[in-house]
Amino acid sequence: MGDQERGDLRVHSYSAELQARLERGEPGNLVVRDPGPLVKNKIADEIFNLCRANSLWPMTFGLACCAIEMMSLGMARFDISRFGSEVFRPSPRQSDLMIVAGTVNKKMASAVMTLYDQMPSPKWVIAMGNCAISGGPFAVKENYNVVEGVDKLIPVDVYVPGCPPRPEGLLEGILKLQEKITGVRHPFPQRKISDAPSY
Amino acid sequence: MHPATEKLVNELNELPVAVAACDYAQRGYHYEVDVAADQVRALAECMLKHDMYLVFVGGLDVKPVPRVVYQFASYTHPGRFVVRAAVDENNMVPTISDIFQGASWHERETRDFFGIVFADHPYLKPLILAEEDVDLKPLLKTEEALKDISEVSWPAASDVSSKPEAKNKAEQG
Amino acid sequence: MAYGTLIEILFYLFLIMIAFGAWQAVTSQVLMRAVMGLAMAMFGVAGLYLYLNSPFLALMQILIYVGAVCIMIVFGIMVGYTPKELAAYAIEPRNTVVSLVASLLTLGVVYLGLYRAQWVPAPGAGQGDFSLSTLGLSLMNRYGLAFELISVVLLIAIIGVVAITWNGKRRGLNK
Amino acid sequence: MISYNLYTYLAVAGALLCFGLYGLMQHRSLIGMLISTELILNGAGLNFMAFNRFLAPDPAIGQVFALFIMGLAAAEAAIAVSLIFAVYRKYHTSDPERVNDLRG
Amino acid sequence: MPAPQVIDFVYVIVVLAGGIIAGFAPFVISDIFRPRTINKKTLLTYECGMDPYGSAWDIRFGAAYYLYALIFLAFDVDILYLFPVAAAYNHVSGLRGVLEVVLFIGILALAVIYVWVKGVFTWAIKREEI
Amino acid sequence: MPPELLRMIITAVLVVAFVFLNAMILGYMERKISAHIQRRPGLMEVGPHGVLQLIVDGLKLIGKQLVVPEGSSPFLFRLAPLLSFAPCVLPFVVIPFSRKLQAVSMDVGLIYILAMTSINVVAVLVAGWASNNKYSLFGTFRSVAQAVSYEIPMLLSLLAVIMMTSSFSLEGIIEAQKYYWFILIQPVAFIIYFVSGLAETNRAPFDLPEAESELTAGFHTEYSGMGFSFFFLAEYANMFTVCSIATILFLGGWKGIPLPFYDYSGIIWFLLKVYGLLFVMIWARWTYPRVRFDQLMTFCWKYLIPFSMANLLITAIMVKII
Amino acid sequence: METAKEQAAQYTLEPATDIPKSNHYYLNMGPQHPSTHGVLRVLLEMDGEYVIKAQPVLGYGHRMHEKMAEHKNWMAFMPNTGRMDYAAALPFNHGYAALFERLCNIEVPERAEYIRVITSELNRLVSHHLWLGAFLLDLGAFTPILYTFDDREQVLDILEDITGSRLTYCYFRVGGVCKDIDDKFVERTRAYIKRQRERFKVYNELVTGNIIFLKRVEGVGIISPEMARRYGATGPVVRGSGIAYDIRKAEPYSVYDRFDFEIPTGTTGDSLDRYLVRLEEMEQSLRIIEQALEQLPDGPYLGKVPKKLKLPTGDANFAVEAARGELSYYLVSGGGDMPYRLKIRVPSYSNLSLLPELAQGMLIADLVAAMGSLDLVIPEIDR
Amino acid sequence: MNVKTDLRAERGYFGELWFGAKSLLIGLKVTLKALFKPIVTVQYPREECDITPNYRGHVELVFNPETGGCDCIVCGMCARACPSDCITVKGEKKEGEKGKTLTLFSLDFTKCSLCGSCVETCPKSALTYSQDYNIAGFTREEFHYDLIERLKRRHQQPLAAAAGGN
Ligand code: SF4
Ligand code: SF4
Ligand code: SF4
Repeated sequence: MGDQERGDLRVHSYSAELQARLERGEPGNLVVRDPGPLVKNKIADEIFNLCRANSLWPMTFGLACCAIEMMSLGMARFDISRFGSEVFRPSPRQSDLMIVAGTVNKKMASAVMTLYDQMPSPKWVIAMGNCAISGGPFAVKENYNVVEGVDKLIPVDVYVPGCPPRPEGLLEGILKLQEKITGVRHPFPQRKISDAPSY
Repeated sequence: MHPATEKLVNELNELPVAVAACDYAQRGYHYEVDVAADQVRALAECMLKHDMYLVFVGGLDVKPVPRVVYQFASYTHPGRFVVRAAVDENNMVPTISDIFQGASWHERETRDFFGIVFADHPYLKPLILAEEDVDLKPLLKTEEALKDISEVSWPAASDVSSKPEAKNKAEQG
Repeated sequence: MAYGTLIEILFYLFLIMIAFGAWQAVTSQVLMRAVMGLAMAMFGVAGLYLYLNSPFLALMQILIYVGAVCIMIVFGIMVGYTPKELAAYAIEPRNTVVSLVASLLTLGVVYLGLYRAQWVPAPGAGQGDFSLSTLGLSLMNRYGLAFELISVVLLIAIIGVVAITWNGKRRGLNK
Repeated sequence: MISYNLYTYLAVAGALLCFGLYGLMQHRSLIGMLISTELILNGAGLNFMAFNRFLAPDPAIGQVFALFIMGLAAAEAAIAVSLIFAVYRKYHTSDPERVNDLRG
Repeated sequence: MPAPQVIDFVYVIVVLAGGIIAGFAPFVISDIFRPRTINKKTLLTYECGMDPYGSAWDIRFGAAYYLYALIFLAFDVDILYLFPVAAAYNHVSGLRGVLEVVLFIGILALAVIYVWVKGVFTWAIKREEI
Repeated sequence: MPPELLRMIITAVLVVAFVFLNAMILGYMERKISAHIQRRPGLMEVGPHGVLQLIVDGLKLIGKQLVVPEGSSPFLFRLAPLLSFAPCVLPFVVIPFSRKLQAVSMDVGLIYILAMTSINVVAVLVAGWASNNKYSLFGTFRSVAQAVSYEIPMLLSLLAVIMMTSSFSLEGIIEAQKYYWFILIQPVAFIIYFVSGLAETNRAPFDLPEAESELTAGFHTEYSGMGFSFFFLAEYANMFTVCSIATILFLGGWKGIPLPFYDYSGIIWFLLKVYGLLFVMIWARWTYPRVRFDQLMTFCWKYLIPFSMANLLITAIMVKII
Repeated sequence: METAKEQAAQYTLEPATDIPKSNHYYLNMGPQHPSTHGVLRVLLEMDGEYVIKAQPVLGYGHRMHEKMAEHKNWMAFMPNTGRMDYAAALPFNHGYAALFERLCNIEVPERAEYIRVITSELNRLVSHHLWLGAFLLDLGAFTPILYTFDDREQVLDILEDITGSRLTYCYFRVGGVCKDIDDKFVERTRAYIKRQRERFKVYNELVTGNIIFLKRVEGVGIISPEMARRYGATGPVVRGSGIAYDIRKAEPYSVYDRFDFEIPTGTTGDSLDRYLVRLEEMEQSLRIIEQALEQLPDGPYLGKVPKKLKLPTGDANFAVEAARGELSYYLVSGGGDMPYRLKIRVPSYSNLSLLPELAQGMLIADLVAAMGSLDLVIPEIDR
Repeated sequence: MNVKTDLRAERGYFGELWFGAKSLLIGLKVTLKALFKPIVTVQYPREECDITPNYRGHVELVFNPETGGCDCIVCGMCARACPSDCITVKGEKKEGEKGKTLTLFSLDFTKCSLCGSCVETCPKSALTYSQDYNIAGFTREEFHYDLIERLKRRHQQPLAAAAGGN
């Protein structure tokens, strides 16, 4: 940060490096250094993973239309809080999950990467909506601005297609992510609808 | 015709611009105005004086020279003006962002998309595109797709130009 | 008594806190550290007040110094200095020697005085009631005037603060 | 029993005084000086309390004085900080030496 | 002989030690098991996804905050003097106690009135300044 | 090892355990109550009705990377959460949970609690300053200015009660409420105290230091993992402290309908009252918008302080008249 | 006009050259910020809590809609219209479909027009619900957004039933709509209207009368009518400033001239006025829907449209009242079936452009409130 | 029409206090009432809310029970109508049949904008929307559907077919 002088502040720009990466079309190697945890212990890992899977705090990060459906998921009808994920943290430092909900364009791309970088690991990414998956309706021939898939920028764990996906779709995505983290699908026994608690 | 609009049209006729009344049902606006680049400011001031607001400023890439399209309307009475200004030889049009401050962003955007320069704009930096893309000009047409201005206007029959010379001037500009 | 020792150890702890804190406060170039040092020293002094039979004073010390004065000073740092400016405050060596000598001299004089003097406790010293209500009573009776006076002093302080800091119409946007 | 000895406290108070003096001379910034002054005042308060505890019969005197010293210290800090603020606003620096330069 | 109330405070110290240990232990555990991936910009301070302009330490805030804090400082000390008085209030003779407290609070109130009248409490939108 | 020392250590363990437990209960309460206010079930899936959620969250935070941003002051940055958490366990030492459930009985118990809670401000200050983040610094400034301003009405309203009891000892104050709760004769003081308590603990509608819509996350914007969770633990512990002072001073502490094991069963009443107040705090948080900073200050200086002063004066006079 | 020019220059922030005054600093608000509703970035020059200058930086949601319009069959652009303003997609659909109807002289069956009005107004309600919740979220109240979303879901259920999607509708077609409404729809809508009227009471109790809310919005972000005109603001923003300008009345399109509804206006043009105007607008929308349901004629829902629509050369404009103000599509056609140029004038664009002037000297909290009251949808602005 | 303005009244020092306190209490009342109202949540994996039959999931071929296949005549209209080019249709001429037979119908759902053009333009109404509203996967290729394959699968599993088609 120190090398940034006041004199040449740029209002908005994306870096040449990003441009190169976009042209290569690969998620660039963002990891600078990863010494791994001091102690690697399988049991501890399992316990932590179980906890992580059940306490995914998403970052408030809406980009376009899909963000509204992401908000809907937090609202009373769908209520993501049942899985302990209602704690939408505005700061990447405190969030575990980045839901890329909407279109990422070139200008936004560097911010997406910065935010992803700023999240402390372990961290996960859900690409929500067709735009985030592949550019969606904007992945056309004359496209000059939309990044065709956020997985070109950052590693994506779960894809939720739709334009926009229904909130259930995103919820399914979160369950899938839990599955990915713990290796088991939704570790708590599924109740039948009939014995769901009646309020 | 609303009296306020009438007054405005009269005043516009004083300027060297071409005002043509149009069929609202077909076009969705009431007047079409052709103007040369150097008259844009006078026109805008006239609009400001007559309580019009700026709907938008946009570009239009046509042969022989690109046009800048302005649209004005009024809060109080029906009267929508579409103004087409041809850029001058330097691809420039004077800014009206000091008259209608809302024009500032529209002009910057037009600069982004078409590369049309608005003279005297205080801050003509890219608005929508990033700074690297300053030369992208995405909405410029390719050579094949570029059409002549007459190919994208209504057939001349509906034009009731009040001042032929002004029209010519606008064409040349 | 078993915690006699413990209490003694604690006393040393307080002494160390004072020493370390005060040392930090006067030598640290990072003013933020200096304030932290001050806070630490204040804690230590508060601890000593405890040993001097006055828990009230100890708590006041924390409330006033840690809870108010130190915070105030941090605010002062934030308004007055930026790290870049702070970096400019290099302590010149000559200066250090001089002040070290001067303060050590003072220390010597003070200690000399301390050990020369014969402190005779007045009869009944240290036996009195150190409770809060005694303090309050004397504050109201014997030192009533001082009590009112201190409030006037503080009133003047407030007025002074406002008069110095507050420039009437301009607010926040001072250019 | 070092904790029950008048001299301990007097020594600590004296040390605080010296620390304060040293700091006053060392610190080039108004804030640093303020910090040092607080140390000195604290030493004084401690002295009062110690004398009171070990020498004086009336247990209130020392506390009252220590309290007053605290009050005065607080008032002084308030005024000093507001002065710093005022100086800063006027000269856009709080460095006493640079203030001098700017004035000259 | 240490004063009896010191024993109470030994409790406090022990609990404080407990608190520090309890505060430290999770950090230690966390240090052992946490991942330590450093991405390119992980260490950059957060500013809404942008590279920050300059350092936060260059910020100087307007007078408002300091003023509140400064006024508080004097005020707080004032009120703390009331503590022993309140504790002794029952034992003091009626008229004198009332008089002194009323006077004291009256002076305190003067400060509030002064500050109020000065207009410190009104934060206006500063349009006309520009 | 002397038994007294053992007792001390047991006290320490119990207090710390209670602080953690309290944070868990409050966190669960907050999330459940807010959910039901908003007509959704809230935590459901982790454990029956989500009761294990807070444990899971805590463990997750332990397993989370700690980021110390560059350009920050690393030592102070790490110190701040500790500085915030460690002192907040201290008030629990003197709180009389019941007649016999009090670790230490102090003459100056109330002042002690006030002094200990005032340290929290330093922690916030250090946290915000060390992060070198503009939002943090912003939050810090607000937090400190707010905390110090609201301390004045808080102290003044407490003084009104002290004038009546002439005692700073918490048991003494509870004893003085043998026949009636002080809330009945000091309702104004209670309201002022409660409102200032909300502000002191940065609870909505006074949660400006963490105002999400303005400052993202306020002074703990840069804190991840454990650092962040300790600020939360401290916040919840402080909430408990504030409410327990309110309970002791205005609601008769552990006094209630006598139950068997009188000396110990008071804790039931005490906790009921405290958590009742905490419920109100949570309830208010999920009802109101956030006030603006200058309004917050103005409210304090124009309403709370004059009213608490008047209240104190009236109390002072009434105590002597009656 | 010199002063105006100086003013205009002042409202633009140029950090590239401008070294801030010693106690000013720059702060990024956005693109990832809870109160910028997506990807607006506002670059602030601050002095303490005060905003000296605010410069919105756009383009973080730019999706090339105008470019795509030129390279696609005119019909293929329809889904894009719903994605520009996803909060109220149907008015955008409406404008686009009606533009071609105007250009090619296509008759729209009456029933279709009524369906369009009903669904558009429902969509307006959806949008205002979203705004209401988000606005209060900006002000720090969390619960109202859940209530409004709950009500919003009711409308969405109704709309989803006929359009098939919840948000980015692509429901209108040139010449009508793509699916007829049925009795169930009418019934549900009626039930919803009843329910919504009751919910207004809750909003008023919880929000409108709340002293904290009032203090936060009263006198904050005052937009004078003159200022609104200079920037070309439309919609609730100008109506809050006391100008009764509504395209539905000023240039009645579709069948809006057959309904009896009012244009709510404010008096001072502050955030409170804009809030009240929008609340009242919701009520008026309910009225329109009620009347439309009453008058709903029978008939086809999709008119006769030639399979291959040939556009005449020339230009046309169609303005509709979207949820945020005047939306106009200005189409230049060079014949064929692809638009030569489509300029989309989105309301929030102009509404946001007055932010730099509005924000001067504000507290940052007020800025958040004022921005919330403008009701911004960023991808709409960026297009 | 002017919106009501009684909220702006000048209330004075005590009036403000009274008004404010009242309004705050009213606010508390509203939320307290809500606290005791039933919840409105559909607890998704456990319960499922009824998706309208008109829901637009991704595009799906219609199963024709008479032919046991689909009605597609490989005219390519849908592929042409699609604004995002997500449909690829291929067919081949088979002996003894008039028209072409469908050999490939692939849909890149990740580009689809659910506009409905394909469904509406299909002359044989061979396309419809599925009801899959809750899909998620680990790769983006999972959403490049081979619709013929899906049709076959659905056909083989009548239960799933009943859920998928309508
Ligand atoms: S996938 Fe569709 S709904 Fe989601 S952001 Fe992209 S266009 Fe909008
Ligand atoms: S719905 Fe639209 S975008 Fe999707 S496949 Fe069909 S035509 Fe293409
Ligand atoms: S339009 Fe219908 S019939 Fe033609 S290829 Fe597509 S699915 Fe087959």
